[in-house]
Amino acid sequence: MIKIEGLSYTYEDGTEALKNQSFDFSKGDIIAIIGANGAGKSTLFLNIMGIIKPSKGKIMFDGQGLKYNKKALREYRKKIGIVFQDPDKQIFYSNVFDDVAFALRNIGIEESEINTRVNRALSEVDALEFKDKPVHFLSMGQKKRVAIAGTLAIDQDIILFDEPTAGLDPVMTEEIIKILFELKAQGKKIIISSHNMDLIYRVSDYAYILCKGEIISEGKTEEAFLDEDALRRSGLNEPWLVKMHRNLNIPLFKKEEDFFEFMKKQ
Amino acid sequence: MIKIEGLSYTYEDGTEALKNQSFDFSKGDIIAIIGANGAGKSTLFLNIMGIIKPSKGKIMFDGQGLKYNKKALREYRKKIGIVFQDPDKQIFYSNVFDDVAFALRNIGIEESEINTRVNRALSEVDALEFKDKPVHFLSMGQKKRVAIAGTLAIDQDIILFDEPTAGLDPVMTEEIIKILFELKAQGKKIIISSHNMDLIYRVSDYAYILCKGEIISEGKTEEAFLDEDALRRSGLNEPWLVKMHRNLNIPLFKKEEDFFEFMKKQ
Amino acid sequence: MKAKIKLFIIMAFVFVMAPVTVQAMHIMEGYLPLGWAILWSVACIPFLIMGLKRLREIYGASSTNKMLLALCGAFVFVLSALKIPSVTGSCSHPTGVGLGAVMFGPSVMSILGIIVLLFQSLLLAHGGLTTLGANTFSMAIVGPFVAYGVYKFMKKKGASIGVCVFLATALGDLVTYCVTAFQLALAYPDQVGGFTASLSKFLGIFALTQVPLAIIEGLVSALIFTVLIEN
Amino acid sequence: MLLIDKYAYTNKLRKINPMVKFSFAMGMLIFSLLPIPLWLYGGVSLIMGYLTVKSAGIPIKNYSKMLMIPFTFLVLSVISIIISFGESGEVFMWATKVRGIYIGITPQGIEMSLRLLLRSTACITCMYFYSLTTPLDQQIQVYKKLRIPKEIIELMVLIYRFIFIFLEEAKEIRNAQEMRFGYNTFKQSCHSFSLMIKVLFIRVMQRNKDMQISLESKFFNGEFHI
Repeated sequence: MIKIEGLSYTYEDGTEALKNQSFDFSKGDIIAIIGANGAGKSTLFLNIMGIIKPSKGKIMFDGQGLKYNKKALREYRKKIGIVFQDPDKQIFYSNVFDDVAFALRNIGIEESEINTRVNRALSEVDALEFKDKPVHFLSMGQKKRVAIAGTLAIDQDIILFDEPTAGLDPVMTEEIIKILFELKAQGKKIIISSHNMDLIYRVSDYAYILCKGEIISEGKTEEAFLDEDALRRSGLNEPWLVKMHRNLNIPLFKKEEDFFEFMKKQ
Repeated sequence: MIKIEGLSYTYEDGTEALKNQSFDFSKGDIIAIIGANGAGKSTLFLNIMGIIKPSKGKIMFDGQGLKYNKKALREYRKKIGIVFQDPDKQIFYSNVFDDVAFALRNIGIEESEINTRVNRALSEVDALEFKDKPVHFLSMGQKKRVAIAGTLAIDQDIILFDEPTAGLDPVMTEEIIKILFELKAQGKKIIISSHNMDLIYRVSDYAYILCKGEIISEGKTEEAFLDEDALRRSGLNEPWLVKMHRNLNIPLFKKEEDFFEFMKKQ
Repeated sequence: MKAKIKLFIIMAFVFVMAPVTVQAMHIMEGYLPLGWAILWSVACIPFLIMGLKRLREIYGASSTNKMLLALCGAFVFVLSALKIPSVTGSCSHPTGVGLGAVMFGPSVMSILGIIVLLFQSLLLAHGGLTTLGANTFSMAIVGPFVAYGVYKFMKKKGASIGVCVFLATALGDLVTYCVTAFQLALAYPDQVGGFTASLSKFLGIFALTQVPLAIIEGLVSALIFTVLIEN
Repeated sequence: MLLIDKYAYTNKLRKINPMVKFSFAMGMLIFSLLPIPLWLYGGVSLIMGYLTVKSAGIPIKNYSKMLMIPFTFLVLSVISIIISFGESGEVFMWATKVRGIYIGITPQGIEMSLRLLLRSTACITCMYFYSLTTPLDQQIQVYKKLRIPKEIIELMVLIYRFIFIFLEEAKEIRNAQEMRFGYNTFKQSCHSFSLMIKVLFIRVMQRNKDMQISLESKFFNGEFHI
């Protein structure tokens, strides 16, 4: 399991992106990292992935501090993966299959095994129907799914999602949510960042609210989102279910359906 | 005023992006064009701007069909402008002032007048504080504001906004909404596309719902969003205020505040 | 389809004419005495004038080419700022100075090259202001010309595209190194053995450090090319 | 992203007239290229270093790191200058004979190397003073005054704007590849590097298409005003 202890990160030019912050990712299955642009979310993700090295503090994985030699990082990244925001920057081939197989071929997995794994990953993101189309004919939402498949094929235990629904229309957003819940059901841990508060509120079970490099609130998602002050300070807004709770004096619901059921009974 | 009559547009590869559709933009002050990715929104915007020429149909401006010679287009575009989604694709100078002044210099306005106009545009989008920073130091939200200022400086009557809040965090989204309402108050007409249904519902007063190149529903925003079937077919979702109305049997409100006021009285 | 072919052609020439360099190939600031600094700058002038003339013709044809040319220039700069893989673990940087030559005619590349080299010295501290002339001459004029010539020649001989690209880029590199060594030897003849001894020393050092890199560069370029053809 | 650029916009001397900074730096640069006594090189380096660190406020740690950048070249070329070849052994302070040729070190070679080392250091401090205190915006004003052809300045302004976009994109593409084990072996590294350049180039072309549209909506008439 992954934990972060006293992480500070200062960029070369002196910008302090994270200031002595600790995270414990065993606290939930889908963990949200939220905050305005520039709050330190991306820096945190890059640190977790070992792409940049903390100025101070440690990334702890299964009780051990992350080592930054090539081999150790490689083994580490077999267990923890990331899906970046822009699919166009993480799809390298014009052929869907080759792209999803990229990581597997790099770590020397056999072609027959690759075939199985790629097809499984593609079916998990519901991408089998367009797997023979060249990538530049795919829509944004389809590309996003290919990019996710490219990570899923590695079969890591923990997956980071950076703004997985940015630029997607409502239907595609729903599809991504479905994928997230399926991954959770498979026992994978997910760490997610997003500006869409309704989405974050719905999918995550634990949340960290970042503001200018510091965690200003954390807790079970329902609790974290009740911290009105933290949300305001960090430039976020309330999910509408939280608004209902706060303004109408009704219980806080996590799911839309529960809310409507409750209201109809009244 | 601007109207579109029987617009069809077919791309070189045979894709029919718009199929004989008519729009009347005199029907509202802030007009929403919504639909899933690939519904034809961008194609419509490019047609309105005269950047591509309809395969069939006409763009009518002040009762006259748009002419596609250079001079006519130039005059036309002094009255109608566009802010594209990605600010990095419409900012050409690393100096904020020069970039906002770009269009003005192109139409040969005098330097003293340019100075006034640029400063006014920058103050309208609240960008004066960072006008001395180079563009590559700016955050996404700041770049977005520079891009908007670059269009506002031209002082057109009609402005198209393509996904103005994509990739922005909640605070920046609020700032953009403020700008939209201010423009409306100045008497400008706004045509806007977005995937954020709550946003569209809040700001627009008339809406066209597009699906695969056809308008499948249109009307005053409140009415258009009641067309459940159209929303579903076009891959959109309901704003939460509409959900309340539909599920809880209460009146439909346009503004959050009115809704809460009503509910508190109950 | 037409667009794709165009893209392909552009790419082809980008890498064929992209001589490659390590940071060490830029002559550093202050290394050349005043006389030589001036001489090499003057030597560039005719090429720059030719380039400028050609640039004006291109802009005359269509002003939208300005944007494309600038984007290509930035692309070239970014290539030069990237570290390419190398066996020794040391880093080397490719310099795609020749970009745009075929799109716009080979002479334009001297203009694009000198801008990229100026930015390299001011933003990356690769090279220098007083050595800008010498560096432009070797990297933005001689290197690309040789690579271009080799490519055309090999193509005529019917060599496979991979071989053409490999030879063109690798040789373009080597000639650039040779010119740099020549420039250095002229400025600093050996205390005992004179110009020839000095030239052999500089060539010797470049042979040790740069020949393997030239070969790697050639291979990478050829690879990029094949990747493109597959598309 | 580019540290030198960052300091150029944030240093304490940025408000000073760029022409003054340019003339001063160029003057010192040319002075350093003249055959002056060795100690003067030290003087120039100290003055420029002092101005850069104390007056402009560039952190000394990063400044020293930057000074190291050109040193690969310096070391390589000093080695080649300090070692001489000759057929007679008399001029050498120290020499070894290989197949009838003397390879060794001469006093002149040492003096020459020392001069080069000091001169280059002096010149580099001059160049850094200019590039660390003068943002590109201001540099453009200088180049305009120097009557550099308009076409070239236009290209500079545009290229400068795009550099940062592509640097960021290249970094992101590379990170994504790294996360999928693209740089394990030398062969894979070469392959991934080629792929990255391909992806980047496709994005360059797409950007060109999109920006042309944007230019059209801004009345572009063939000229970028500078």
